[in-house]
Amino acid sequence: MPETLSAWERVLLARNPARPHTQDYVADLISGFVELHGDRRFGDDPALLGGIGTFRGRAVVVVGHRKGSNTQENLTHNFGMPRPEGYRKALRLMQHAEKFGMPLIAFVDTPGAEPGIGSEERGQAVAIAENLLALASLRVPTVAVVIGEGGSGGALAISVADRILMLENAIYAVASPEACAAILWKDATKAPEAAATMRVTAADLYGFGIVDEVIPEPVPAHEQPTQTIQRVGDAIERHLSELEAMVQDGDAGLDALLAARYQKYRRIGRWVEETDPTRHPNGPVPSHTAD
Amino acid sequence: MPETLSAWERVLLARNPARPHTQDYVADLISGFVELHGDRRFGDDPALLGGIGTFRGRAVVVVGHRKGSNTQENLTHNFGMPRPEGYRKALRLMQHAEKFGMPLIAFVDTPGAEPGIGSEERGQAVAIAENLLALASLRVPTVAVVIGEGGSGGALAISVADRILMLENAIYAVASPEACAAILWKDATKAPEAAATMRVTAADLYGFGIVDEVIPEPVPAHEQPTQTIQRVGDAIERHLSELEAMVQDGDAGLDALLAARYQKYRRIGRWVEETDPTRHPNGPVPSHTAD
Amino acid sequence: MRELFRRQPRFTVEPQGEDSPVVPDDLWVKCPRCRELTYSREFERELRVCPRCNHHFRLTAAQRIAMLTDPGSFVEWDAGLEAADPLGFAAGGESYPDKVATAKRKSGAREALITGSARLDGRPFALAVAEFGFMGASMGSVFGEKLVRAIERAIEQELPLVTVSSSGGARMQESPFSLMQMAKTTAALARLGEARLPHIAVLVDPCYGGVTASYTTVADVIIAEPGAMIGFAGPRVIEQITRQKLPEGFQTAEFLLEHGMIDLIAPRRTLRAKIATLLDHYALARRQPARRTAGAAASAQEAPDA
Amino acid sequence: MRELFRRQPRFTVEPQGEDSPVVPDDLWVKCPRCRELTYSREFERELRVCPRCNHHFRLTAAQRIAMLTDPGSFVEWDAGLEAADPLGFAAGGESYPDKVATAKRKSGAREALITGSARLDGRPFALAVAEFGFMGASMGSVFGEKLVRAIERAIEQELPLVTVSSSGGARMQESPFSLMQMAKTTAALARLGEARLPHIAVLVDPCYGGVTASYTTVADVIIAEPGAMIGFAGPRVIEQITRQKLPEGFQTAEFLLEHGMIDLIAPRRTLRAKIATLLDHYALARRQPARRTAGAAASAQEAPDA
Ligand SMILES: [Zn+2]
Ligand SMILES: [Zn+2]
Repeated sequence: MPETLSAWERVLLARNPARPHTQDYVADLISGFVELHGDRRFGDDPALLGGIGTFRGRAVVVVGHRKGSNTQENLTHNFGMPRPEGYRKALRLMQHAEKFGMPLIAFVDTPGAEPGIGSEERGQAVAIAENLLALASLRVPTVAVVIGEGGSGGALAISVADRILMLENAIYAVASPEACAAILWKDATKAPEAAATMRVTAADLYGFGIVDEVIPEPVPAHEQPTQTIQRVGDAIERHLSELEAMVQDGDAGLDALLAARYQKYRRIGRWVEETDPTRHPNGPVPSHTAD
Repeated sequence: MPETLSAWERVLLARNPARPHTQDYVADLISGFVELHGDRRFGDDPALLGGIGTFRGRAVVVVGHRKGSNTQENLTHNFGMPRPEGYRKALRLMQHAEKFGMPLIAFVDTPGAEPGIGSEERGQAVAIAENLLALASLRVPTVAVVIGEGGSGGALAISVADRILMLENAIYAVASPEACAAILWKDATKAPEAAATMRVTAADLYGFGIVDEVIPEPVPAHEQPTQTIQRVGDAIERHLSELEAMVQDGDAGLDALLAARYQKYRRIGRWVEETDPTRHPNGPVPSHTAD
Repeated sequence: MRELFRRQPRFTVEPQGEDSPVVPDDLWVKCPRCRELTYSREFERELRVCPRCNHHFRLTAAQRIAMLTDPGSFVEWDAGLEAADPLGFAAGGESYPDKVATAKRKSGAREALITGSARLDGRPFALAVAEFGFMGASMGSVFGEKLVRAIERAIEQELPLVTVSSSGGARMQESPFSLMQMAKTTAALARLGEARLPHIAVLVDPCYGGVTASYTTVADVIIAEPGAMIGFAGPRVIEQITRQKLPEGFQTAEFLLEHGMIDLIAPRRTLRAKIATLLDHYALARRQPARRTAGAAASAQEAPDA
Repeated sequence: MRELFRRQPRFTVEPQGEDSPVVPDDLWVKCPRCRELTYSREFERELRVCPRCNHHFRLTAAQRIAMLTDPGSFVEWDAGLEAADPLGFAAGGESYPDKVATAKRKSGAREALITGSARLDGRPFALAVAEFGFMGASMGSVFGEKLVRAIERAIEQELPLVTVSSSGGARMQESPFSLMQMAKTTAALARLGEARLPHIAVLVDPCYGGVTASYTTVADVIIAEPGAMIGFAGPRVIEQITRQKLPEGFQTAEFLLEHGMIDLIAPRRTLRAKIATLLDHYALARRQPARRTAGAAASAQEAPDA
């Protein structure tokens, strides 16, 4: 894949409807998959797929955003934009993973959490926040893979994990380039510029230390879906094996896993710090990250 | 209070709208009460009151069914019949109690969980069941007081506790006498007979070992509300003090508390058991309880 | 597996009650929903599901056990428990013991729940099956005690638990004892959960009241049969009280799935295989490194009374 | 307490932005909602709440701190943190550092969150207050880092945490870093919870986006000011996308209370007393016997990195 693809070209690839989606990864990588439905409170969200199955010799829980491959499917699955009940189904399955010691695999592919009247009424914000809280201390190895669009809090709500992997042409950002352009340039057609400015690509995110591995796409995923899926499977397996080795000794290992997960997020951020503001109120100061 | 009151007369006393309700107990017994609202998922149920405050020197969480004292209030509070969001608010507050080590005090006064289309759609059954599960292992002392009507699963969902107390004229039953009469006699006007047959009074429940203490009403509660409330407060304090003594040493004490709570419910039931069915297939066998 | 359904003589009891298939000459079964006739051998081969309209006929506990276990593998637990009469209950000239005697005669069962250990294509598990033909599988003391003993044995023997539930509601004749079985059974499941053993609940038509509002709906996986009616309050009660027309399909398994209350709907002919797959996943997980080795849950297990 | 509001010179900054009261001659304040004029001394005495229509004017972080702390008790933490420019962001001819410089000048604050320890009628606590006047209190790296440090100090010093939040959304200029602050701050709160220290969140107008969908809504108690607009997606976005008319009162504090999302609404003049009462309850609970002394939560606290 040429290095020269622009951020915007990658945005378009990430959104290509022919790109393999969560259900394709599940079909190829998870054996004996049993889809589990519902949040036990309000509904079953077709934009969020979840269930249990076997991944290369281990029982796992899988959650993922569910996009369609055509308009009809996308209408059924709300374009992969979960409502609160989707996040609550995911939460239930995360707790299931923890209870039974099943690693959690999350496939991230969403434009974002649904903005809507019903979603606000039923607490979209708190549904996302509760997942962030649960994922921070889930006592089981967790791996998230951004396979397409990683859109804002709606992506983050299932992707706080020990390892975050990204396909080369996937994107991850705090807002869509269109929304960013509309806010900053007052012009949504400036989305390509916004995409570049926001640094949304896998290479960017890896460079920032937010993503742990970029999974190459020698050709775009939708042109070689089977090989892409296997390559993603190999990467998940490698990371899961490392994490499983950490927790061999049970609780002490899990404590260490959680401590490492905390430090991973603890470190993220860039700022400038005056070490002693009384002495150098306006002096130049070095740029910092916590690590 | 004359021993000669019939079960039905007690049913009528338990339902007397002038009888002190949860909010009256909270007003008189809990200082600095802060009502906490909402289930964080769907709504705030006015049929279930909850919050935190201080009860005689200790911080506690209080939950209780909220009935009105007149028709207007009863319409507002749905006659004390919670919807799923009410039970989910209670669950949230139970978890709050456990997190902060605050004993849980529950006031029970409901005809039952609301039977309705919306309640079924939002999972009345699972909402109740989740509370039963949570209360079984809540790591904090719990005391429930049946102050009026203890109606079915809707009452049980907040009253699984280390100690269950009942006012002398309160009732507790698996169904209302009217419903029982309609099912068994095909005649709801036979409710008085059903009340007697179902053994719904505090004395009955105490005799069965289900209730731990009957709090006397020398005169019916609604004629001496202040004194009744103080008498209930005294009983709660006595039981809480005993339970607090059990958990003085922290986790080991809490384990013992939970073990005792389990045994308390484990024992409830009456059956006949053939010790060896192959030898005595039809022979007479003694009646058993587990204790 | 389909053949099993006829092979275990101890557990081949004809279905009873309002849903019994009408069998004109012992050779044809008439479906109460689509009115089509099915040859009785085909009907049995289809596990008593109408091949025309997919109507799932009710089964007896014995038929359920035959359907979900390897032949000869089911070992019943606590068969000797029978109802007492703690309230001295009588209504309409009939005492509770009379009612129980009638239920025993009609259903061929001794109580409304049958429990035991069994194997499913070799996989060991604990099984509890409600018998709707016995007083509408109302949850009295015996139901609760048998279920709790089964859960405690499952914990002791590290077995996964499968329950098949159906219930018309409470056992009025044991009023407060019946109510408390909701708490008792759910408390036992809390311990099963602490032991990290799975509970797979199968809800079959009809499933109402205390059973729905207690042990069944806190299961790790909830499976329903197609078309099964499942709810807290019965539809007639709701209609009477709310004076509203109930929505189309209200309280069906399909309605519950849409409202997020169950994990999946399994047509009867897929149920056994679905449970087998789930048991495999949980068995595999039990050997995985991420299994907590200790902690608060485990320490509660070791409490003085355990 | 009302007097405090004017007493701390360091934290008396005039309100900025679109909600600024119009003060015709420095003596009268005109309410943008009811259009009534209020004498400015009365306006300050009422903590900037319109005495006619109860409209709660926006406050600066400094005014919030003055309102919720004992005079002179606030000790700021990490005042020296300022935004970096990790993306080299520029849009419309203005760089991110330019934008930050403008925000600093306009708001008088150095970033969108001010943290520190303080006392409330003698009760020690940790406090974090968002400054809406600084780039709409968008949550960038500095916001996240200051909040996490405050939470870690609260754990270390066993202090309860009070946050006062307001936000217009994400800090676009730090795109992925901004997003990750949601995870970072919430993870720190998981540890505060394991230490069983309370977090009381006060949501004030307006509170949207990542701040609402992370640390604020997992608080132990969520309090909102009357009329505050609170939500995940902004109302204009929802209206544009759904092409539906928004319901009356949509996303107001009152709407959230009705929908079960917040614990209570506290008019500004009651807020301080309400927080004091809550802090007393949690402080009392901390000394009670039922407090777990050990367990999974506590052991996680003692992990190698802690
Ligand atoms: Zn048919
Ligand atoms: Zn005004």
